[in-house]
Amino acid sequence: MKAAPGIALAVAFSILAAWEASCRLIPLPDFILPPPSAIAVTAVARAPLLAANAMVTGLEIVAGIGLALAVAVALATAMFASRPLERALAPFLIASQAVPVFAIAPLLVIWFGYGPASKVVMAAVIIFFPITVSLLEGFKSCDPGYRILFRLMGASFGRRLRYLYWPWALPYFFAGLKVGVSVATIGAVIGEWVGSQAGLGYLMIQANARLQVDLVFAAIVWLSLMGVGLWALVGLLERRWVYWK
Amino acid sequence: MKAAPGIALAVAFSILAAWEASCRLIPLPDFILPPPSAIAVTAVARAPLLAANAMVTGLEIVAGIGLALAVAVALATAMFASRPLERALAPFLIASQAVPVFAIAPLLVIWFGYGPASKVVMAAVIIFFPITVSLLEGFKSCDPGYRILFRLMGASFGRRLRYLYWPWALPYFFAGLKVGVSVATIGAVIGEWVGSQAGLGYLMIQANARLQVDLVFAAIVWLSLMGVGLWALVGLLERRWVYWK
Amino acid sequence: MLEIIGIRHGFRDLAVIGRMDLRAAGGGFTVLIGPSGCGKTTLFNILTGVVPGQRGRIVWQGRQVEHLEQTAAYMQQKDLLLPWCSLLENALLPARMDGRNLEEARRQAGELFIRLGLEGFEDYLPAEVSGGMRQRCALVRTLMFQRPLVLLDEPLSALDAITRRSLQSMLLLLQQDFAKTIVMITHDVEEALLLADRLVILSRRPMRVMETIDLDSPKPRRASDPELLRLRERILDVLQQELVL
Amino acid sequence: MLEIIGIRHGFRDLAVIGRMDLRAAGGGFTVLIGPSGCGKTTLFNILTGVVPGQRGRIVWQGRQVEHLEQTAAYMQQKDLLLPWCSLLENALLPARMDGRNLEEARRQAGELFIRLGLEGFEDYLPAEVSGGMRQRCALVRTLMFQRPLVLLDEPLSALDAITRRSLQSMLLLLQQDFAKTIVMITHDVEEALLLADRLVILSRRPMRVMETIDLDSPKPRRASDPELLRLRERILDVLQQELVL
Amino acid sequence: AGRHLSLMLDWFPNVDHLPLYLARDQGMFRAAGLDVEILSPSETTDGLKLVAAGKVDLAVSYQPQTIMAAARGLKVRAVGRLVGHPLTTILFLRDKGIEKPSDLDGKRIGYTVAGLMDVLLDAFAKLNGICRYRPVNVGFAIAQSLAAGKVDAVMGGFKTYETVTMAAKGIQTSYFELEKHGIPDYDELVFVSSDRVLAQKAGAVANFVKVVEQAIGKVKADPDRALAAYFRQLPDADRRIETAAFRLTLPYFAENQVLENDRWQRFADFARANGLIDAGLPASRVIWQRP
Ligand SMILES: Nc1ncnc2c1ncn2[C@@H]1O[C@H](COP(=O)(O)OP(=O)(O)OP(=O)(O)O)[C@@H](O)[C@H]1O
Ligand SMILES: Nc1ncnc2c1ncn2[C@@H]1O[C@H](COP(=O)(O)OP(=O)(O)OP(=O)(O)O)[C@@H](O)[C@H]1O
Ligand SMILES: [Mg+2]
Ligand SMILES: [Mg+2]
Repeated sequence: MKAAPGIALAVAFSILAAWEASCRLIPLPDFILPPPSAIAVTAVARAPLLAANAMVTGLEIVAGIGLALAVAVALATAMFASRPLERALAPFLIASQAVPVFAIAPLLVIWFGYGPASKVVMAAVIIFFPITVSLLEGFKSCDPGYRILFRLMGASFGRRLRYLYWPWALPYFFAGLKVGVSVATIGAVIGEWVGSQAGLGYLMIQANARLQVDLVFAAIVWLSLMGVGLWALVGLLERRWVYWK
Repeated sequence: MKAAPGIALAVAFSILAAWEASCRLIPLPDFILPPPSAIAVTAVARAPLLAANAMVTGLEIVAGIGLALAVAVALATAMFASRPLERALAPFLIASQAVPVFAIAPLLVIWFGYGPASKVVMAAVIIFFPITVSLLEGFKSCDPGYRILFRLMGASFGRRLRYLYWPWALPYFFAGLKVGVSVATIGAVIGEWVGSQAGLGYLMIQANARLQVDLVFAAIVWLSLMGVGLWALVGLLERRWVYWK
Repeated sequence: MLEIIGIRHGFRDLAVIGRMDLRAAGGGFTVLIGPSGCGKTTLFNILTGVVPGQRGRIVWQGRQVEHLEQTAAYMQQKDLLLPWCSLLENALLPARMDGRNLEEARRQAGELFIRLGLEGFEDYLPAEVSGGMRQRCALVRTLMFQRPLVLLDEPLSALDAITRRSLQSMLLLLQQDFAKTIVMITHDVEEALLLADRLVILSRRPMRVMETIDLDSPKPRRASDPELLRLRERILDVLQQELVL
Repeated sequence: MLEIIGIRHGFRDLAVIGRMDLRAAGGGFTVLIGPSGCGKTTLFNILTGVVPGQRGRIVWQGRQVEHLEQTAAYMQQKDLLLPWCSLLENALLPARMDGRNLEEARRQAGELFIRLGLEGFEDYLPAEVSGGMRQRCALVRTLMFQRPLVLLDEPLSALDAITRRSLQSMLLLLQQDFAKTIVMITHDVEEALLLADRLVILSRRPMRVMETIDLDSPKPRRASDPELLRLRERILDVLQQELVL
Repeated sequence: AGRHLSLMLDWFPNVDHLPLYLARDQGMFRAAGLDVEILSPSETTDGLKLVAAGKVDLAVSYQPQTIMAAARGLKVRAVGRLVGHPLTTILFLRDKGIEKPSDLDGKRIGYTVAGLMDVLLDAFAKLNGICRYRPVNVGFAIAQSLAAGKVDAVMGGFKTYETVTMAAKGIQTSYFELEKHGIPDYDELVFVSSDRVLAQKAGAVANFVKVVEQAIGKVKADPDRALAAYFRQLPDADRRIETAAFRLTLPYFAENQVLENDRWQRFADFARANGLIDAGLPASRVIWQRP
């Protein structure tokens, strides 16, 4: 029943082939959807430009993930510690996901200036949410048997968290983190709309306005690769940390 | 140790109070961040306008969630069934999260027209991801003891899925769904930037261009309320479906 | 007939089973008894293919087989009841997985529930019943497998003396009326003597067969039978020596 | 001394404990024996506050208390070992939760591991050891609690006869040398007779005390003692009648 | 360092802003005792908001949006101008048989910025006898929606920019200019400041406007040198497209820095009549009278 790993290549190849074919057969202008071959050529040909901007965005992403992690862990813990607090904060957290960047861009500028801070914050706002929700659900899903055990041991909340809830919620945490690092890329790009001078998002906006759509998609390819890389890294961490599964 | 539910009110109140105060004390003009009181007034005063547009966006959100659910469940199942398939598809799914809307807006419009379809698709693209990832992680986290039991019973994959993996992954699914319905609001709004004649996203763009910032934020409040409502609904469903926890 | 020839197994650097031969007559009741942690469960896991990579041979009805996954009903040491299914639904699982006629299965399960003292608890969730009731439910489920060979890993360990007796007679009925081949692990020497056609005493890790005792006296037997009492002392002595060594 | 006065309990429409009185002498060894599913575990859960909403009174050392959460060490029927902690770490949990000196606790746990035949398995995960070994580890953990009262719910049910005997003597040592008050649930009548100062026979659900037997003969006792053999028959008869009724 | 002025653009830097980069390249700001910091926004209204909030000293904006902002009570004032006529047009594909505005009757017409362009479109339609048309919000996708035939024309494309980018992709376009079809002439790109800034830095702002005037003069006098200076300042810019766009933009750079009250009032009245703003607005409230 086990499928050969050839499936992987076959699927990836057929997706790309279908795309390439549809670009060539249907008269779809290349500034609407460039064929993957053209994107690949641009992604390589403009590598120095892309790499320089990817560096900027990459740093924003990493910092954004760091900030998001700190906020998410703190929030999920606090909300798990107190159900009323959860009820009070949840609407604000959900609201934070409904705010489009243009509405608060001037605010970000006022608070964080034009430096990388505003981009990092914007990325973090997008990343922290799936992590917080997943971690909280993980905490809450803990087996009552174990909760009782820790209560009987007279464990303080901090110790319960460290020895019981945290390891219990780890698989949930990683599910959230995987979503988080995947949307981190778009988070940083959106952040770069808040007045920046560099980065893949900045590059994309400019290229799009000039109808250099192949460059837009090449930037997306670079971004995607960064996302996939982060995902793989998280997968690696997961296998190391959740060693008992 | 149990915190009084008063905490909920206290926290919510203090967040709003701090916001209101900062708007009044620090010279933060209302066209950058209106005080909550002003937003509330507008949200109520312009209720008919907001409601009419919220209806449009609401339908897009619901349809988007429906589409996302169908795609997410199918994808997570397929990827769980075949590890090579997972490896092949994962990069494309992650890539789908790195694509900014302006890059594919023209494509969406060409494929789905200027009707609601393109907004539904756009919302679904954003929503399906956390659901897929969480569900897949849930499937994979299933206790090996139970897997063995089902293997010994000679259960077909479909039956294992239905009787074992699906209920096992339900808490993960709901974690993903909670993230999904929360970002659904921004998904629909982003979809409406792709070109629309109505909806809260359209209203926001329009109001922002006219510098009616209070209306922008009132629309955000309505959106947030929709998000919170969906969240509460999912919570309700969760308590009913995950009845054994 | 089940023959096990030269089975060996180790985990990491721990030799668990060191060359083991065993024959269990078709339609017979074979009981394995041995020190805690010696490798009994591991043996069953190898037989059913749960632990892969066996060395040695398994022969069922004269034909060498890879494992007994499709031949044996296996009651594991942990109850492994699905927490989201009622006791009755748990018991019906093997029938559902086979796509068997559910009416018939329901009748059969109903009878077993009465015999095992579970009547009235059909709709309870596993978390709502006692440890002994969970174990009985797991036994019902195993009996619902409809396989010629039944492997039982300490099926009655959580039951009181009286309930245990009545289930012992039920197991005898199963063997005699339905001509099942039963291999059972137990810690209770008296139970072993009451049920076994062949009693196999196992050594400490690395596990080997220390002694095989064939019991021909007719069943049901009485625990106060002086012959059995004498055998009991001898077996305890053998085990004692093995553990003190 | 532990006194239980007029405890009653029911789940939904199922009366589980119907007015129960019980006295366990300080420093004494009280053994509860009763049919499977009669309510023994529920009684322990009420005593420790795991099942809330008790009616009746609990008196410890002459003072009425809400529950014994902070007074009793409680070994539950399920082993509840943390899957991510090695056996040793699991055993050290109570010490960690108390913030006790770990050096001392490590020494103590090491000794217990040797006594219970777990030496060499300190670094194994619970999933990597046998059912009996898990149970022994849970017993070690309970003994690490350092509480004057010890509640044991079938602590030796998964162990072979010989290991069981050696652990029985260990329990006696615990009672005598450390002056612990022990209340234990068991299914094994012989075990009850070997250990008990007071043996309490419980009825079917709704559970009441059917008979209390005080045993004054000195310990260690021999199972072949004719007095004990006679008592054993009587107890079995009582239980038999209770179950047949 | 001279007097510091922060300036937020309306969009990412492009040839519309060429005089500013020329001035910077030639050290004209420094010579006038100014230290100008140029910032890009995330969205076209950011500059107005931040200027009104006192967070930047100057912003590049559009006359219609400046009027809308002032009407909403933002304390903004136009201090100078960069482009003195509308660049916004109704853009369409050349070979689709559209010759005069009335040919758009019954067609689908896209627009870009909801809240502004849809209103202009509506006014344009009324003025030019386009009785029936289907408005479609096309957002970012001007070229794509035209090329894919999803709309027949788009309100909002710049005659100096989209025409060029589309030509670079081999798509020939034509357009109707707004000011030639009944919509009051206006200044496309203006410099905006706020009362608060003007109260403190009136001199510096006045100097800034003077430098802009000189820079535009230099651009017109020697376009090639100006373009070279621009590419020196923005080495990443796309030379082919920006050069072509520059050729088209050159005639539209403001002749002088006089903000005509009557012209502004005419547009303000037009805005009022068409619902862009809710109440009448005296132009004098928006225009800064240079000391
Ligand atoms: N996954 C594993 N990894 C490493 N060691 C294992 C694993 N599973 C079992 N073992 C080891 O194999 C030995 C035998 O375990 P097994 O469960 O077969 O014992 P058992 O005879 O069933 O004991 P019990 O009567 O206590 O259930 C134990 O020492 C255990 O530590
Ligand atoms: N959460 C619950 N909801 C409903 N009924 C429950 C719940 N917990 C226990 N019961 C019922 O209470 C009764 C007694 O259960 P309990 O676990 O106390 O039995 P026990 O004496 O420990 O049995 P065993 O020896 O089998 O462990 C059972 O009939 C069970 O169905
Ligand atoms: Mg075992
Ligand atoms: Mg129990």
